[in-house]
Amino acid sequence: MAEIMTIIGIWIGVFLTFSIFSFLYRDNPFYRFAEQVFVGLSAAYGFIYIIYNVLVPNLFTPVLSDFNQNWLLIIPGVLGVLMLVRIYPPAEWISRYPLAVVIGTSAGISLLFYLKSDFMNQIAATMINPFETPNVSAISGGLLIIIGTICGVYFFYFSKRQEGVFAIPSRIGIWFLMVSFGASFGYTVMARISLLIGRIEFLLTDWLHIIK
Amino acid sequence: MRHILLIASLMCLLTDVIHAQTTSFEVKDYPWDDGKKLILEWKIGAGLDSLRIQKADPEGNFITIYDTTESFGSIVDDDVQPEQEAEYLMIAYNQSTSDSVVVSRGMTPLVQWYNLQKTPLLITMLLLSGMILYYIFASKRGKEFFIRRINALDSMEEAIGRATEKGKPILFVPGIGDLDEIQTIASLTILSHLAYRAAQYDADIIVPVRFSMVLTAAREVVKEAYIRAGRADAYRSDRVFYLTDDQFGYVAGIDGIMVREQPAANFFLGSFYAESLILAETGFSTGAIQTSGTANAHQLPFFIVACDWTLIGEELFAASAYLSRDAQQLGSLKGHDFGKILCIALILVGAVLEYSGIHWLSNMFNLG
Amino acid sequence: MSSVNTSVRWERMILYVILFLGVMLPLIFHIGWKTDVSPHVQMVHDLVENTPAGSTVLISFDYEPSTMPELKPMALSLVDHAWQRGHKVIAVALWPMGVQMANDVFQELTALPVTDIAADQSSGETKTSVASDSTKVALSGVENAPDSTIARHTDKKYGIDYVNLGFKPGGMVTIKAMGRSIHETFPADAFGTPVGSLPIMDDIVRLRDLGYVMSLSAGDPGLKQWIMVAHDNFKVLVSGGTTAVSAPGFLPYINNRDQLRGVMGGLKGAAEYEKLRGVFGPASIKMDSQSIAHVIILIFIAIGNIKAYRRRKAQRRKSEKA
Amino acid sequence: MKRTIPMIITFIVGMLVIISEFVPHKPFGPIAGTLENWFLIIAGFTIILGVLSLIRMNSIKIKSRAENWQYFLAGLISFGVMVLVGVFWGMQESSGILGHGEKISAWLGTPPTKPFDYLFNNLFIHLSATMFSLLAFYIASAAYRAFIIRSFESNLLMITAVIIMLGRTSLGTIMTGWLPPSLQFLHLPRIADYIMMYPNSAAQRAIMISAALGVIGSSLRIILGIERSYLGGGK
Repeated sequence: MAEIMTIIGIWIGVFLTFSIFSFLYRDNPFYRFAEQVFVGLSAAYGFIYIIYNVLVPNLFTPVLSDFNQNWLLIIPGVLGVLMLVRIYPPAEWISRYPLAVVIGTSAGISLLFYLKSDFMNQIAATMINPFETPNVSAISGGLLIIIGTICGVYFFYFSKRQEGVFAIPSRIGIWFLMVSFGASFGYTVMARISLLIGRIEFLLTDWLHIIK
Repeated sequence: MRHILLIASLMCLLTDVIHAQTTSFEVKDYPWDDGKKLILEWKIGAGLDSLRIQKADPEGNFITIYDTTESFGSIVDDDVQPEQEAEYLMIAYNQSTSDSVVVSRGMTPLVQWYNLQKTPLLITMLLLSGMILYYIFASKRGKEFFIRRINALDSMEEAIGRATEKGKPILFVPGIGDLDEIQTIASLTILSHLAYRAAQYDADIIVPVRFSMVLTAAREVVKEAYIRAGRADAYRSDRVFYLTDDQFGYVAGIDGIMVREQPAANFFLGSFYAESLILAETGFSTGAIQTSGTANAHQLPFFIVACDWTLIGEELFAASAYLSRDAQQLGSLKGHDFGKILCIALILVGAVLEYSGIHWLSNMFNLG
Repeated sequence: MSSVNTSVRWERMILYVILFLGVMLPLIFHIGWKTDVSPHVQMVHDLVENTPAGSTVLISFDYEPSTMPELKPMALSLVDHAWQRGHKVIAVALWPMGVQMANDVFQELTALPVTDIAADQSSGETKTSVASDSTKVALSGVENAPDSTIARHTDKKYGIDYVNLGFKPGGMVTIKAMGRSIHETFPADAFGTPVGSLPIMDDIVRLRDLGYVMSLSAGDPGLKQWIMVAHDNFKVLVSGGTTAVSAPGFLPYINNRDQLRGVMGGLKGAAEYEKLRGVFGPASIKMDSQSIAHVIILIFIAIGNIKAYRRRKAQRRKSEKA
Repeated sequence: MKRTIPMIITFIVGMLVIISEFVPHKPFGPIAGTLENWFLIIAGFTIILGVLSLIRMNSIKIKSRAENWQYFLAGLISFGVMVLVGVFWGMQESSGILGHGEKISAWLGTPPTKPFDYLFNNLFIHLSATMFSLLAFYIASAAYRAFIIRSFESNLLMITAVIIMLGRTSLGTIMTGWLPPSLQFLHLPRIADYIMMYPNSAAQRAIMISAALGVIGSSLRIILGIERSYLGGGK
């Protein structure tokens, strides 16, 4: 029986694969079916996953097994339940309390982390001496990094009309951005093709057994 | 045999006494830290040439953490637990004669009220926050700040207008980040503005979300916008709905909405990843006016290629100030601009200092 | 902008079909083009190569089935290389499905079915493992299968040489907690065995005790969070692999602060790593399809430009006549 | 009460997180960690809201026999089945309320596969991977449509993309591999690496730095209660 179920599983997989691919042609009943099944399954997956992997180990198990050590966890538990009172519209506003805790935490953490990692560390990483090495490409590269970063940051300067002389660094900044976007695009082509390779591999290997 | 051992140990003891007079080992608390560091200082006495420092692991076994032949010096052990005693053994010995002195020391690292090492971070934070607050209050007092044109934002109103004319809905996707992502919150702020306009024009706005917490916040935002526009009656909570936590399940669902409901204007604003191009291409094929924006740099090319308008990086955060012309937000934006000038100045000064062989500035900013 | 009309749609369909065939055919008929190794992949390789034997290292499986084609070859190479160098491997996941991704890789390298990894645990606890002994025997016989190009490590024992600690949500928050204590963050492994009973975890208290951290990352949370917390806060060497799409975004982190010690980007990165190790593995095979697909896209860009040029010319002529 | 207290909570919580960064002493030091853990638990509960919203949306469509209602029924059934098998027999190594379901697992595959994992492996994975792989086609059609020689800026984007596409596969090696050592800098993979390493890094860094300022400003406004649209209206 197990082998049959495995084979059935592969055929279901193939059917769903082609159903999704059919969207490339146009919207059609197969895609609609696959789409709704996908939404349903993934919502269920997330739900079950959170229960088994977040709520049980992080809340229920510690509180039930050792209450004295973990009684503080009652607070987020209560806040979590308060989140659910939204189901009853007149009490909707109560959910703002847990929301406030969540957003306050996020804001504090984000402020510090972005300040450290994306602001200070990136500035420090740009404080370089391009002439450290005799290598021409490294020197030109180092200069490009400094010029590109400065002009790029200047492009995002909002409170000044970027005209005349002030438009020049902004313009150079755009050039750098465009080169970077082109680079990301070109680079991404690779990744996207590999995804397709993965799908075709499934069809050729598991379904048709053409390749090993 | 026993006699030999006895004599040997007596000799050891004797040499110990001699060397110990000059050999020293001290463990000190690292000042102004979070209790995760201790300073170990040593001095090797005459007749000894090597030193080994051992530290007790949780089971009490001593493990060598440092070996040297320097006669004096100090190291920082940054591998200790706050307020838990750390025990050390210093073994000073002579490589050729095997004479040795063993000193044992213990110390409990103290947790102070201020972490001195984080001072550069604190200064930068206070400076930036201070300037942002200064401009916010200046703006509140009536000082006006200029803000340059952001084309993508000017076109938003037009897009809503078009949707209203055609009698088709507006699709707003607040990204795939949860509420702990500031981009998501920035997106919801823009949603507040768009929903207000949609309510005024009586256009239908659809907001599918990926996370339940975003659902909660998005409903608050849209509802409040409708109330503000005096159209509380027109608010429909089922137009702001949850699809699924799964990235591609969410995308499949939105694709379905785009081809079936045929929204005339699509807004993809927030934190986006691989799905950016799926959304933008599908939206393009339905002929909608598309406005996108994200601070995730590597997704920007796809939005730029496939959408009509794109908010690049910080423009997403500037959007709410730009749209609302709210004095406080404009002030805040001016504060960010101060940060940019600061950044440019620092990079220039830093690069010049590096060129001159002075490294303290870049070291100060290096928190990594 | 109007709805895409029929002729444009047919054009697209032709492009899609050609692309599909262009990717499929090289998978069946290998070509064997060669690859250059980029310095960033070399850095990753050197990190593994130069970490002393006996170190314990962490690999974070921050991806899911959708990005498997790109990231799994990297995972195979990394674990294989680490084991070959005598490292012990701890797997964690910041993505829910990363747990299965890790099991998948261990299973393939040890030639053990996934459920037997649990049964194989040295802890000896009674577990309701659903594996049967017969499958274990049957599958462990396939070691050194002739078609495989990556070594089989049938000697590696769960709990001693490797462990799968499973998934914890929270991303940055979780990593931060691991910086304080891995044991507290992951009280049990993915199979519910208390972490304290696994020998591999004996010397490992927190991130600082690891030789390096690798993240195989398909987005957030992933490599970026590992850099921000594990490196920036806890000074652990961080490296890893990402989908080709996010790789450029990580280059700024490869700087003189050593925030990131090299990165493998996509299939190419994986193929380069295989080349460095002298292995003709899954990534190298797929690189040919990749190259053909690129040629197809480039040809289409050229056709698109020729068409646009003709159209413009025609318009100009029209306006001249008018 | 409805809005002021949440704002005060946000302020206090945000400030505590920031203070705990600089003040390692108790009680501040561990506060950030505690709050971070709380976030997970609150978010965990909230998923119920999402699930209810999904069920409600689909039920409305089915009840009112809206267009395409059959598909929403299929979605609802998929959801229900997956949740039920997950609750009954658990997933992977977690046991459900009926235990591990050894029999049904052995029936479904070798090695034994739980019903939840069976659905995951045979339906979910394929749906997810195929949806993602659509990007291969979309990226090709987007390039075909948009990479047209136009303005200087758009040409920059296109040329860089083409160079990288060539340089990042075996093609670049083949096309320029024959170059003599003196012209090695024109080797396509090298040019690609150079672009990735320098101009690309610079631009990415610029975006990161300025976006970080945006995040810092927004966070600050949120903590200080200036930015509060997420809290909705009311006093």
